[in-house]
Amino acid sequence: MSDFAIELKGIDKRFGAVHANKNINLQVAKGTIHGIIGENGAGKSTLMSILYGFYQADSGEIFISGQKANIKDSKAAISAGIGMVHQHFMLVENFSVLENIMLGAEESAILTKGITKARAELKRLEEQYEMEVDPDAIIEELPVGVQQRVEILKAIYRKADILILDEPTGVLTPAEADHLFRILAQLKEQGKTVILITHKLREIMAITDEVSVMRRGEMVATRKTSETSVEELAELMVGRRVLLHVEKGEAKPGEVKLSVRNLTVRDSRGVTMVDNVSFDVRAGEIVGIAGVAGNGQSELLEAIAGMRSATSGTVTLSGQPVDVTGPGDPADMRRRGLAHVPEDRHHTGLVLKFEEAENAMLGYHGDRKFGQSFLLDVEAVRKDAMEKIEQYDIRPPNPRLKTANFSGGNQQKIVLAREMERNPEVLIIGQPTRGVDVGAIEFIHKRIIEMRDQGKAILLVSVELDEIRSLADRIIVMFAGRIAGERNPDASEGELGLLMAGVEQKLEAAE
Amino acid sequence: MDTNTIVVLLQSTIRVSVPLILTALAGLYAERSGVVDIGLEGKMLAAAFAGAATAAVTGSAITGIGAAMLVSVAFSLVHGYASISQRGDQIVSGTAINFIAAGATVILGQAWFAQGGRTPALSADARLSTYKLPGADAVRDVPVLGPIYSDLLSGHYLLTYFAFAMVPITWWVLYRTRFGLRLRAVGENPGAVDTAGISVVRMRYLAVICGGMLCGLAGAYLSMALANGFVKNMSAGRGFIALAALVFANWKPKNILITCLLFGFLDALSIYSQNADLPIMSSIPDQAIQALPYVLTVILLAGFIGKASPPKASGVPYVKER
Amino acid sequence: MSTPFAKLPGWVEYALIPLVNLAVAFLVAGIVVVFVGENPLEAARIMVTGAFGSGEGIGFTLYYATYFILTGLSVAVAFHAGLFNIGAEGQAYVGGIGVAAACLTFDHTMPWYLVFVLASLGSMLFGALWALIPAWLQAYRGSHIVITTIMFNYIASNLMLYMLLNVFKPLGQMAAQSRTFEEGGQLPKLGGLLSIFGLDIGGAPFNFSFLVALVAAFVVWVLIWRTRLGYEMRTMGFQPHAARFAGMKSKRIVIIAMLISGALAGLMALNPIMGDQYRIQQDFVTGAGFVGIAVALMGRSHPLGIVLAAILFGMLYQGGAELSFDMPEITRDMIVVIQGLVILFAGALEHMFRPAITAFFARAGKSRSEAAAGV
Amino acid sequence: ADAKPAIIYDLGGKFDKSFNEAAFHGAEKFTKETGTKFREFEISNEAQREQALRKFAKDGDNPIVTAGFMWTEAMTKVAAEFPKTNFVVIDTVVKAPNVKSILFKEQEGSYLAGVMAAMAAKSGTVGFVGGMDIPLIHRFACGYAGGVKSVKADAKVLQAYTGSDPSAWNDPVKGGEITKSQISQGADVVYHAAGGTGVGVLQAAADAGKLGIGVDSNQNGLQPGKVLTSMMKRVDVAVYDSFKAGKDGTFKPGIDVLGLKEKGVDVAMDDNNKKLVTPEMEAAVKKARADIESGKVQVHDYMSDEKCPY
Ligand SMILES: Nc1ncnc2c1ncn2[C@@H]1O[C@H](COP(=O)(O)OP(=O)(O)OP(=O)(O)O)[C@@H](O)[C@H]1O
Ligand SMILES: Nc1ncnc2c1ncn2[C@@H]1O[C@H](COP(=O)(O)OP(=O)(O)OP(=O)(O)O)[C@@H](O)[C@H]1O
Ligand SMILES: [Mg+2]
Ligand SMILES: [Mg+2]
Repeated sequence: MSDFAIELKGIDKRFGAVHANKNINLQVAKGTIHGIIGENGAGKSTLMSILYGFYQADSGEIFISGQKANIKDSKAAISAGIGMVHQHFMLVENFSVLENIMLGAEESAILTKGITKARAELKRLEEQYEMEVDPDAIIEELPVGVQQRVEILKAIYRKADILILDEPTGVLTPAEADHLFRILAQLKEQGKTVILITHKLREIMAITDEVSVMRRGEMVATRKTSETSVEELAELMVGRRVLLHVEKGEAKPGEVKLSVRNLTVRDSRGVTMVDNVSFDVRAGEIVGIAGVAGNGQSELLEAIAGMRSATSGTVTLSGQPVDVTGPGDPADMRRRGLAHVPEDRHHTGLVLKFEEAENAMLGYHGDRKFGQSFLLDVEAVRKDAMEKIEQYDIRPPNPRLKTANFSGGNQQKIVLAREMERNPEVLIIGQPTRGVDVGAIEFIHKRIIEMRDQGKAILLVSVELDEIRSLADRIIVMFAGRIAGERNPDASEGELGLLMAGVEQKLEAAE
Repeated sequence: MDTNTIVVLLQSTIRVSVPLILTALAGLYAERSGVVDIGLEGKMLAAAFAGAATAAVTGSAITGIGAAMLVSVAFSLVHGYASISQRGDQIVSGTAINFIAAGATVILGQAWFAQGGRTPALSADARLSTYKLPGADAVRDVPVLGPIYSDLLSGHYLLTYFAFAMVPITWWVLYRTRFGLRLRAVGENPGAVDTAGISVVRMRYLAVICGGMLCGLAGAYLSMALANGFVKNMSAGRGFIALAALVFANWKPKNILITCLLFGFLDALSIYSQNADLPIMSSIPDQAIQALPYVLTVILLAGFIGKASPPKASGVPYVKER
Repeated sequence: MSTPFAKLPGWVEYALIPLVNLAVAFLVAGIVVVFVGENPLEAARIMVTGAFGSGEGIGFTLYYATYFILTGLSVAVAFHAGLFNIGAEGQAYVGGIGVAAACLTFDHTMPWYLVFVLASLGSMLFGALWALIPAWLQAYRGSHIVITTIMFNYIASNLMLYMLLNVFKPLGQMAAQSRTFEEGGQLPKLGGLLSIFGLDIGGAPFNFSFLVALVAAFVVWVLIWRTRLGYEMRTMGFQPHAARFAGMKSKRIVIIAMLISGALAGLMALNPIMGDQYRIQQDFVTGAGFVGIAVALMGRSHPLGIVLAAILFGMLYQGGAELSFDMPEITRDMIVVIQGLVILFAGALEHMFRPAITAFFARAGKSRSEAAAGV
Repeated sequence: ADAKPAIIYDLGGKFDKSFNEAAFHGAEKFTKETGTKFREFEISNEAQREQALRKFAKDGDNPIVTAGFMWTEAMTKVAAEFPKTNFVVIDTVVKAPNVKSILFKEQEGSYLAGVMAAMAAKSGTVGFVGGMDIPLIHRFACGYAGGVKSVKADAKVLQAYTGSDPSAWNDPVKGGEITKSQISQGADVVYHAAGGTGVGVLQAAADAGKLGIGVDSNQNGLQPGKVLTSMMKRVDVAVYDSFKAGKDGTFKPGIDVLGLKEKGVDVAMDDNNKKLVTPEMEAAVKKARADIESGKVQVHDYMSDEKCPY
């Protein structure tokens, strides 16, 4: 028997012209947590997907527990004891939790028997790992954090000995992430092997035994976690030193630019998502909204941006009242000087099939500079896009390239460039750096601070507590649609975490 | 309208809704797996031809049904190959099948039987026969329930009973079996199915084959039960109506039954009212009466059902590596 | 490994691959031709010369192409906005009312070019109207447009039969059609255009509406890629949520896109009614609305592609007719089969040969670069 | 002379179970008897009418026969372009020195069918199934109604049409449903003028133990013993005669109106329906025929005023 749960030898994979994995060798010791880090597009997901049988390597060998394995599809991987939680969840959204868990592991041709068994087994697993989920809940109605739990349960349910998690904490709150890490530790105790892909070096330091670094399709190094440092890893990842702290001066808040009063938003099912929320954002300050994903932040941003109608409440923009209870008009909000960086660039902020230049004017396509009549001046559009590309160092610098062909970080820069360069009075930003690599994060953070210093009012929503703490001048914590509290950025992580978990609120209510 | 009229209308409703039910269910299997099928019309037509041609030659209804299903499945496999294996456009593939079936049935029919694309009239053995429910004659005179049992429920083709039985069976397959679970999943998120260790391609092929078989039965029913032989283009748009019924039913088996019966009833009603010289009806142009089912469908679409929510992945080829 | 992501030279992508696909379609059709006992090569020759070998042939080919350009554009415009308009057939049919009304009213008092303007506007108006209800239902009631447009096709055929019998048909006439228009209701033939190339149009009904179709193609190109409206339509088509984000009024766009789509389909009525028959007849659309779907898809919803695909289908219609003149065994049903095969191989199975062709070019590219390195 | 006869079918196609098919049979018979081959073409859209006529005329085919009332304009135009070619047009009138027009009095044959239907129908109700709701088909329906009412003034004639698009001529299933519906409303005999749809009409009538009446050609054999008669419209004879005249050089332009007297229309009597035709029925038909031929009874032509007085 080998000491290695997994050994990859000479894995090579091309996607057409893209060489995603170049002759990769990797050894993962049994019963350890092995981290994999790398910039966007380094090939981490591809490598793991090959291990999981989702993609086929062009060449190379896979050994599992010392045995050469022929993993021709995910079925083979599952029976070899591998489970994977994908970066983009592989769940059937209109299925119940139970159905998702059972899919592919149904036991028999008729479901009835399997359902009873799965329900019992699920309950056992939930108790063992303290992962509560309602087995009959429909996936699309669950917050992402819970969806991820389902993914993990799915893998464990299939008796995975080796669990791969691809950027699992991107969608989690610190508390949820902690919980996840406790589960991982527990799995490790049971002798299972975990491979963890993440962009967050602190997580690597906190939980892994070993860490491998990928860069541009190559495996550049593997280190024992105890023998390396955040700085070394960061350098290995990008090949240069990066700033992990945002330099910023004192905020000089001016007049109130955005004022929200008693805002209440219900979703299509009638569930109250934002509950009587009031706050102000002043010129020259960044107000951060922290909170576990799904506590109403998204709905709050959308209501302010005019994309969703509020049930009641008022919003005042630069002193002018806005009708937020009507059908909503994002175009009108833009005209009034509000810019919006939406949380989800793939579905909302960008049209992936458009050329870059076309996305660079999305929402502002009515501007006179893009054409005087109903006709668009394509030259002007491209020229404008090119200017933004240069300012934001968007790569590759080609305004005619399909947006889908830019990496996630560059796509995000396209959105930011568009919204920031309009020089808005008020900027609302959702998840500015989700899934973006370290280099790009640094750039984006700098730009946000610059905007503040130019006297813009900025409302920032992020599930990254670190990000909020380093950028915001004031932090509002949301829980269950309400404002759970407001703190200064120097509040401790623990204190904010309690607020995000709704603990404070319960205490207050008890008083 | 007296009971008799109502029974007559409902009988007609049952007869004409059978091919719609079978075809809409065929579409259900395919679309629930993520494969849009606008080739239903062509498959039904090809099956009607194959069934009648085989039955005419062999004199056996069972062989005819077998041939109808075989041909329809063959077309399904072409559609599957184009849209599953080759990831082609599913609408285009379906359109192609409709064209090919419309042309090929006539050419082959002419080549084999030299009756202008028609098949010879089927003998009694080669046709599907009707089946009387036990005791149908005995209870006919019982008021109300008697006619309902012996005239409405009894005396249909076995295929009719089968079509109606297929609705709960399909429901059961879809929601109570492993195959159904996977089928629904693959139409919603093929990635989830793939990573669960199930072959997306295999599931989709199975689904289109199921659809092909049902469509084959629908075709056989047209040419071997309702008519006694094949006439060119005899499907006469029923595949499209079935498709409408499928959407109208929001891809749900129970709704398909209701929708197809409704469409069938409107059809029966329009026929009935043309004949019956009802005082108001006679002043309405025939064309308005003919258009009634379609108009009503539109009105229903407008008023009662909200957004149709098709399977999320339907129409989208599963591509892992672009 | 799949390689379609690799870049191929433009001429391979846009010329070679479609041609290979077409060739295979004809190859399979050839097998069917052998099956009925004719020589496929001879059949192919007759077909191509029938369609392009004479002025008259070209005239007919382009006459049919006119139908398909307009219905193809109609389908494509809706498609860009994310709408599948299966109703071009019915919209074109109802569009005929506009043409007929203009011609019947003014044909003896106005010259053709004035009547033409009214007829065009009329056809677009009626086509658009017929698209309006499904559009409105989609936008405001969420009714699935594929289904409503299918229904509207059936309703249109009933409506039109009623109109033909009770409004347009002169008393005592057998056929369900209007009277023949006077000179003012007749578009000029484009024989002159072909005679520039020394071709004689003969009796082909190739007429002014072909130019209308070409202009429409250009206008659609401008609309889709050079106007704000087109930009908004494409945003809607690709990502409705992004359109909402960008402040676009989706209901308005659905309605406008469908109105334009219906208007283009309606405009098609010019070709048979004012360009050829000089009267409105039953079922003059003859399936062009459905062929338009195939044309739009084959033409990648791009006007240029649509024009080319429409000419291809025009060739099938005209060449096919010539074929059945000369080879009686090859009936019009055979032509339907051949069309089906073309749609299948050039449309649905378009990717079938791509990997092989890509691999070929990859290998060729490599050996060339190796050869270069060797030097 | 070397006759090169040609025939062009209408949109319904050569095998439409109606006049096109009858025309084809006439041409076939001609070839069988004379050994002279003929050319043929099925148009698939309006633009092909002129195209086909011109093509055949240019190729020297003579005479050229077309079937269907839609040929008027194309024939008028092309006949003028080819004055040396002889044309025959069936079911419509084109006045030109080289065109012969052949019309049928479908109402007269239908009248006889109506007489028989009324006598066979014990219930006093009969049915009529038309393909598309167009004037020509009403001519059949109206003559039929006239015949029925002449026997039983209070008889009920149910009328229905299949549809409005071309599939109306090829929908035996719907034909069958209409027939069943009429039978359920009391019809004992159902007459169809619906092309391929009629196959379903005759079958549904037979299945229900009732009687059908065929149209255009002799359809008595489709459901032997269950088809009361067929209203024959001798398009086949017209085509045969035209081809023959072309071959013999006896072509004469002008208008032929073929009614009962000219044997252009008739009701079919053969072994298949022998048992169904009672002596009284036979006598009634004979009398009606005599009355019509003598002009004593004028069967109303729906096309004359688009009204049916019966
Ligand atoms: N399905 C695919 N088809 C084609 N190319 C792909 C595909 N998936 C990934 N690639 C290519 O492979 C490269 C590696 O992608 P991969 O997703 O493995 O990166 P990653 O390291 O996981 O990045 P991230 O941190 O953003 O998740 C990408 O840059 C891309 O070019
Ligand atoms: N399926 C694919 N096919 C082709 N190219 C792809 C594919 N997926 C990604 N790419 C390419 O990979 C590069 C990076 O993509 P990738 O998905 O790894 O970005 P990312 O940073 O992980 O984005 P995100 O954070 O949004 O997941 C892009 O240049 C893109 O062209
Ligand atoms: Mg990624
Ligand atoms: Mg990744």
